[in-house]
Amino acid sequence: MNLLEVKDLHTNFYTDHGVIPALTGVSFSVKKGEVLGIVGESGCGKSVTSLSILQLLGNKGKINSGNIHFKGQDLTTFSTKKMRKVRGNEISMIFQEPLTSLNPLIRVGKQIEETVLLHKKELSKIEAHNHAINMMKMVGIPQAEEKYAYYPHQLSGGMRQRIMIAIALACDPELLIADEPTTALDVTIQEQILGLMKKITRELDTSIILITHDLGVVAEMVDRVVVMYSGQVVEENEVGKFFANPKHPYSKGLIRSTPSIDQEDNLESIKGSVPTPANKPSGCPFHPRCPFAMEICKSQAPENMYYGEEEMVNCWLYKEEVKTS
Amino acid sequence: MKKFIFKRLLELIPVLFIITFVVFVLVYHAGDPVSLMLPEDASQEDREYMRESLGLNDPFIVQYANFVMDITRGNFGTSTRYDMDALPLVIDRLPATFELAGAAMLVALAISIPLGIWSANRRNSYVDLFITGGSVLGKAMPNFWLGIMLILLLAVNFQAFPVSGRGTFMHLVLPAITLGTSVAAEMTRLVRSSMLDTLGQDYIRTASSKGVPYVKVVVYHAFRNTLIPVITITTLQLSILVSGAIITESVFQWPGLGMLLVQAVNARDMAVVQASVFIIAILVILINLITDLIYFIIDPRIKHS
Amino acid sequence: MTEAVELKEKHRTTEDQKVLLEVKNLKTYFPIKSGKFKRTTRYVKAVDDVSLYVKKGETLGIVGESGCGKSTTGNSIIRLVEPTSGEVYFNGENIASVKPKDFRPYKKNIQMIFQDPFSSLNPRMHVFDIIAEPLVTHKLYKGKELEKRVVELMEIVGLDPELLHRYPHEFSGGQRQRIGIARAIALNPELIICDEPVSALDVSIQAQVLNLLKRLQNELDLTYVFIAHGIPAVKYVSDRIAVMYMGEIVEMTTNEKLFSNTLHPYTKRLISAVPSTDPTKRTIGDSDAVADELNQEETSDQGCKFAARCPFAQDNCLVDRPKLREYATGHYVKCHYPLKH
Amino acid sequence: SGESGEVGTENGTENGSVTDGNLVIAQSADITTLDPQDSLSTNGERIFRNMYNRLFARNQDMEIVPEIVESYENVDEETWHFNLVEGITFHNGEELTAEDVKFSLERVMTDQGLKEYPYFTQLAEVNVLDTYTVEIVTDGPMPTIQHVLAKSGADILPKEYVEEVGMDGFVENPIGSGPYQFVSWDVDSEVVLEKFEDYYGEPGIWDTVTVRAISESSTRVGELLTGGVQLITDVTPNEWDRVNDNEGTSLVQGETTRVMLLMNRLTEGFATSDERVREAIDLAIDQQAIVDSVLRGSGVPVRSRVPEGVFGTNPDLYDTYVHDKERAKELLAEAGYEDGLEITLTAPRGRYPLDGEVAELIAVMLGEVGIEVNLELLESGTFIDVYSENENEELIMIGLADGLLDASYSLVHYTIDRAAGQTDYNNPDVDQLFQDASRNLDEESRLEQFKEIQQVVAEERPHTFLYQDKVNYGVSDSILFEPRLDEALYFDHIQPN
Amino acid sequence: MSEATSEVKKVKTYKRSGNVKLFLKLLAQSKTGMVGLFILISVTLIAIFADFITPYSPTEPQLSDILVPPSWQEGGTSAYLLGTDNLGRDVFSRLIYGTRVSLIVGVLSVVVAGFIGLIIGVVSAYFGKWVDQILMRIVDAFLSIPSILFIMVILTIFSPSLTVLIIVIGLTTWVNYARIIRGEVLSLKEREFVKASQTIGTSHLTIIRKNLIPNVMSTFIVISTLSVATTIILEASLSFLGLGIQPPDISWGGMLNDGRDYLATHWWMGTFPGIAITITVLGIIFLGDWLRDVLDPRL
Ligand SMILES: Nc1ncnc2c1ncn2[C@@H]1O[C@H](COP(=O)(O)OP(=O)(O)OP(=O)(O)O)[C@@H](O)[C@H]1O
Ligand SMILES: Nc1ncnc2c1ncn2[C@@H]1O[C@H](COP(=O)(O)OP(=O)(O)OP(=O)(O)O)[C@@H](O)[C@H]1O
Ligand SMILES: [Mg+2]
Ligand SMILES: [Mg+2]
Repeated sequence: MNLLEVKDLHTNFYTDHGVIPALTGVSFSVKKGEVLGIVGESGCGKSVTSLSILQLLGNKGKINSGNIHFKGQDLTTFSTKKMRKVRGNEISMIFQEPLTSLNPLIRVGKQIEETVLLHKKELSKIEAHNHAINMMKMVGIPQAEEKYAYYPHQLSGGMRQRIMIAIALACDPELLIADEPTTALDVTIQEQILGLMKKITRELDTSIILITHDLGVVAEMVDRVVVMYSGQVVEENEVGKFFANPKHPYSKGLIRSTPSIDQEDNLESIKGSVPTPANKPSGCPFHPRCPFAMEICKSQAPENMYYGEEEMVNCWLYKEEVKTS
Repeated sequence: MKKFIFKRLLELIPVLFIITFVVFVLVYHAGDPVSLMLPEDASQEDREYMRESLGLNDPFIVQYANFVMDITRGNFGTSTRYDMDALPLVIDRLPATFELAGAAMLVALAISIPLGIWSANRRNSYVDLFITGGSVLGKAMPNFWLGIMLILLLAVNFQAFPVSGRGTFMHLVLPAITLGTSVAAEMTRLVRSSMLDTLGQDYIRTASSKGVPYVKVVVYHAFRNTLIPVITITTLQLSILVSGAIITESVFQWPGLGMLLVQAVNARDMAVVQASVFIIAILVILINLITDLIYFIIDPRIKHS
Repeated sequence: MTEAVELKEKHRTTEDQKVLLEVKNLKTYFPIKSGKFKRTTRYVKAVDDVSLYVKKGETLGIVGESGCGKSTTGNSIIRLVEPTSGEVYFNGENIASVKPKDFRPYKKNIQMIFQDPFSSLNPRMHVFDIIAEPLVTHKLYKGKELEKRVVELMEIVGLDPELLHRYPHEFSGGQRQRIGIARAIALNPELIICDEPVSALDVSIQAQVLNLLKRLQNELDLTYVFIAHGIPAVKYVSDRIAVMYMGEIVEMTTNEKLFSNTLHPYTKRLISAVPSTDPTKRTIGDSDAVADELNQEETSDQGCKFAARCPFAQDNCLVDRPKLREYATGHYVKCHYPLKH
Repeated sequence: SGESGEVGTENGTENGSVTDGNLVIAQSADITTLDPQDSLSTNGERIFRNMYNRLFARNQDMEIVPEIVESYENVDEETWHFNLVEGITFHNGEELTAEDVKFSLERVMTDQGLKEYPYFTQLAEVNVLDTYTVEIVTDGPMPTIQHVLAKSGADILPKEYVEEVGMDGFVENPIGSGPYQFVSWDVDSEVVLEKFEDYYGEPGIWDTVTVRAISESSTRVGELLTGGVQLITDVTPNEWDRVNDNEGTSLVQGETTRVMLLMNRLTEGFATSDERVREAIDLAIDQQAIVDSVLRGSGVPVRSRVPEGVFGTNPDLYDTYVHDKERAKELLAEAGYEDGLEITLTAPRGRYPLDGEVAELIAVMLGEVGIEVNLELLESGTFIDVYSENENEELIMIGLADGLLDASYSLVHYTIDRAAGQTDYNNPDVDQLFQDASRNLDEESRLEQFKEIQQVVAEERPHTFLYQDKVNYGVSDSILFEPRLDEALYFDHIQPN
Repeated sequence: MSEATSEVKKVKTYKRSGNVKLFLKLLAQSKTGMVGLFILISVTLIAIFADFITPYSPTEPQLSDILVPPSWQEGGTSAYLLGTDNLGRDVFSRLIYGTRVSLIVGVLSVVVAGFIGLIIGVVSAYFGKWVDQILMRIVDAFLSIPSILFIMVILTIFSPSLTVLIIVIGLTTWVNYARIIRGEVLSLKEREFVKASQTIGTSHLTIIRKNLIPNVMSTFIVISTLSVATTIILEASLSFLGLGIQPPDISWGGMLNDGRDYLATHWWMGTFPGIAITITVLGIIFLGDWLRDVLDPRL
């Protein structure tokens, strides 16, 4: 059974400048123990997707339709109180900016401990304290006892991100959502953080949604890839197949425009840039940038087309192909 | 920390020097207390004699040099109005002013912090509109107007409080409300915007993602962070507090520094004006210093840098 | 320590390419002022004895982790910050010793492209004014001609000249970076220092800008110093690459040699940390990499700065500071024990 | 300061009928010193009158009566002998003797720094004849000697005590011989006095008297209405109804020696140097209308600076005014200003009751006869600068009081020396009359001389007189209070009701 | 080339609306902003056309009509809508003329203060080092003396005419601008576009003029707007101390102060100017707050 199943999620933001449809039909699922990668460029809705799952959209954002089934239960029907029990406990999250994501005025150890105390009610204060220190050790922070009393600004970026991971994993969540956990870090640190995540989640059998715009990270880390563009999922596939044979023109473009060390030939770029939700093109949102755009793309949005168990593409090019397969 | 305080105190010297100069230039040109000391009928000779005996006929530089020298000895000159040393006169008034300012600050904090937080958390609701509107109103209302109204209504009509003077707790209520309101008005807006700012921070999202209940997010995670900018701006509110105190004290006949100053200015009692301005300036600076020390306490980022 | 490094290659390979820029023993220290009353207690050695050269028409890439001094190097060359010591020869002239106010003419020949397309354009100026600024400052064009030149520049970088009178916020990140590039090439400079010109851009846009830079280099005969922390991008555009670590250049050589014949352990570490885009060649999480960020803090004043993190460090690495030396032709390295292949 | 702290609800509903032997008075400004010889203010006088004794005093009708003088003798034109009442003690228990009188008078005669000094310059010598007899020798005949000796400058200070603690020490903790002794003074706030049990005469009727300073007029009234104080001074006309309509308080109006007037510049070059213009100005102003409207009757139109009750007054010029707009216009035309005239009127604002408003009215009234007025309304301090530096132009409005209650005090303004630079009034006859009067010990002829001066002045108009100011007290029904012309307060004349 | 143009087209359709239109659109979205602008425009119009609106001379006393209550109250007449004051002058007419002076004082003294503060703030931050040190010590000194104190002392030297008041308020309140502008410029100066100008060789003056000042303008406008409100209140407070605009000039503060002795007995004298001040200040603050939102450079 899938641990998490997101179906046709629509999320809007109601701002002073009008309604912003940030997500327009997002569906995917995460299996137990699996690492799911969500890729896409800035503004395509990756973060909103993750925040929607935890319902942390603030008072302006709202899930308009769709369901989020977690272990069979629909999170969108949960009360605030019930949702609080899920957050940090069963589903937890790591954010991109480790500096700003930690409260600057609270000792890092305390911030870990807070989660523990919240969700593991059976633990005493001292036990929670020890648990926090253990978590710090587990994420590879040396002299954890001493560092417990540090404030975030006293730690380096990598260390802070480790603290974030410790907070996220403190209550053995079943699902960890990591929203660009390494974008702000140097490659060498990134390597360690990703390695750490891989190791720990493997040990704990935690599923991960890894959000990134770095295809390299995807290739390194994930089992399955979901590609988002302009608030929707345009392709979903197993990671090997995805890199070997990307279907959607956007996916192809992404891969070809990503420089890599093994790069021999010239980079190809996708023309234009990502549209904002407020001025999303008609039909397929990618059509103005698509080298294969057809007439139909301009007027009619394609449906999700499944050509395998969990292989999906959202593109008119594959209409025939999918039908015949 | 000690070093820090020392440095700040050192920094005071040029500032105080500038202050003495500015104050002195003003006072030097402020004209002559003599005619205010003598009745309308006094003859020119009487005036001239008085002027000479007060040393008002010396050239500017001599007067300034004397002034600075005297100040370093803690001597601000003699009040022409009271014929007493100016400094003790000013210092005697400090307790009353501190009492009023402190009470007003408490009133202001008691009003502004809860209201500011409340309206930030109900952004764009009617509550927010009401509180914001109220704070603007509080700001727009001249201080003396409110004071007189409070006297008319609560002291004269309902006789719930004494009209004026200082003494019991009841005496303090109306002046503190009057002065506190104007400060609270501004501070409510500040707390609100600072709170809004804080609530938009990533770590608030982190706290929520951990499952922390909203109230605790606000109280435990957001509040202290909200305070930091509020403290800065609160010290900038000092000048509102001081000018408010000047007016409020006059309305309520509160025997504090503000009233002394108004009377001194009216009587051209420049020694007292100088001493008051100087003492107020030092107090303002000291309070700023204390604020910085508060940062040390509540903001670890400063402590470790 | 400041002993001059002889960049011998320059003398050997000048047949067709002359050296446009040569930096010798450049040091830029920032005083750390503590408290408010400012006494300088320590220095951040942002650039600590850097020597490099760039030949006309080539691209020198500078890579390194965040904070290693890449930007400061670039800024020191163009005198945005005043270098503490060292020489910078541009076309054979030492421009580091020119008085700040006499430096202006050189600014025509060296330009800069900045990282953040959002903050590098004055939000209160039209595109026209932004691109025209260098031309007006150096009084090169006026009136109609100025407009013609600006339009021309916009076309060169692929912007619709119709957008002349728009404000920066009306553009996307990629377009803004094009505006920045147009401004940089306006004076026909010989050298452009690109400080992470694509780091802030979306992947799909990055490629656009990288390709544009490459095209302009060909068309306008430009020389680039290309600063970036993303190794793939540097590799894509550079002819030669310098690797920086904590204010120093630890390795410098041609593009292929750096990857095929890596000499410095740090370079190796850096390259291996780059995730590959091939899911079949996963490396992350397989090895227990040293906790870099810990040891990084424990650098002493003595010895090799990388020693604490270096898996191959020997005893003397902790004591003797290595010098940059030419290990093989045109391949410079700052290591006592370069990797064997 | 506890007494004043009573909350209105306990005390105020009955409007202070329970005074418990404690009297609270509020005046509009505080005293500035406790040294009676260094103060010329009415506010100070209200305290000193009760703390100290003088050789002479004025009774309720402003007649000069001996205070601590048993008997006195005018030995010759320049020599006076005074026998003191025996058994007077200072608040510290020491006896008041001729030595103290000599000490006090010599101090004020010789110390130029004292504000009262100018009044005592004509005293030449003070000699102690015996413990209770003092001789005063004046410099030439001095008709005003008793007036002077009834001023606060003549308050008797304890010689020994002052010498012991010094003047600074004395001012901090002053000691007199009056019916009330000093308890405390909070600057700008209040002075507290208490009954002096060993007073030589009738003991005081109040246990304590607190004199508060409340500058804000509505606050002062508020205190009265709520019973916080029993007597307030300087009630502005707009507050009268509040005071009168309130149950338990009422308004009491008293006269003052202060006359509001316009000083004319007779200096060459100013339009007001023309007598016809000055007359036109006087005729243009409707003094009665001013008094009736803005002042709501709180004043008396006069044509002299010496009001009734002051020695030397000319009754013909009291409670009278001239007003004739047509004649004023004619005069202006005669003077050559048929096309209008522009003059500057300098006036204070906030120095005297409703001064600004009165000035505005005058400007309008002058405007009606064709004199365009540049009204220069100045804050008190600035105003007095302009006044004392003689920087004003044609007209300056000012209120002048009589500290001596003797016309010589006021009429000196019309002497040539005194007028120089100010009004530049120059009438040798007036000058001579004044000089004669100031050496004249014969009251009757002296009075005539004063009357004559005033008559001339009323016609030649170096000053254009407006009205004699009145002072308005708010009085609680719990006390009986009668105002005095000199605005002083004798606490013992304020009776519990 | 082609790829770029398509990118461009989209941008074009996206933010086509010009600045003015956008401004109006944003204004329409904010109720308080609208209200604020409306109030401010009305008040300004009243100030400009005072001569045409007032039924009576605002300064001429009318002794026969002293302290007439407002028209709807017992004893009031329709001739005097808001009643008359203690000299029989029409409160309504005075209120309208008072608008003029209050606005002039508010606006012009802010102009003076803003000008000084802007220059000092920019120069101090841009040149840094000793220039900054000196200027900031001066700012500290001024900051530690509350401006009302300053003004009180200065006004004992110069009697408070309109011009004097404007200059004095301006000279004592500039610090606030200097401080805020300096902070803004300090961060602005680290922005890359300033560095870009420096690499081009642009002169300091041009950098200040083109890069710094335009970018602090929005902050500047916001503080200025709010300062107008503060100044109007300040003038009222000064009037209370007898240091405001002097008659025969009419300001709301002056009227309010004249009316304060009459609050208990003839409420209309002081209440209407009080209301006028409150409404105007309210409007200005609304507008200022809205400008703060709109002019935020992040937009
Ligand atoms: N609080 C919000 N209010 C209004 N719009 C929002 C808000 N949060 C997100 N959006 C909009 O939703 C869209 C998707 O944003 P999202 O943050 O999910 O992008 P992302 O894919 O995570 O991009 P990035 O890589 O930059 O993090 C964006 O265009 C953004 O404008
Ligand atoms: N103006 C300055 N004052 C003080 N220290 C500075 C200054 N500029 C840079 N530094 C310090 O110098 C070091 C090198 O900075 P620099 O910006 O050159 O690094 P970088 O390699 O460009 O990093 P990044 O990849 O983050 O841009 C850093 O430690 C930085 O903190
Ligand atoms: Mg995101
Ligand atoms: Mg950099």
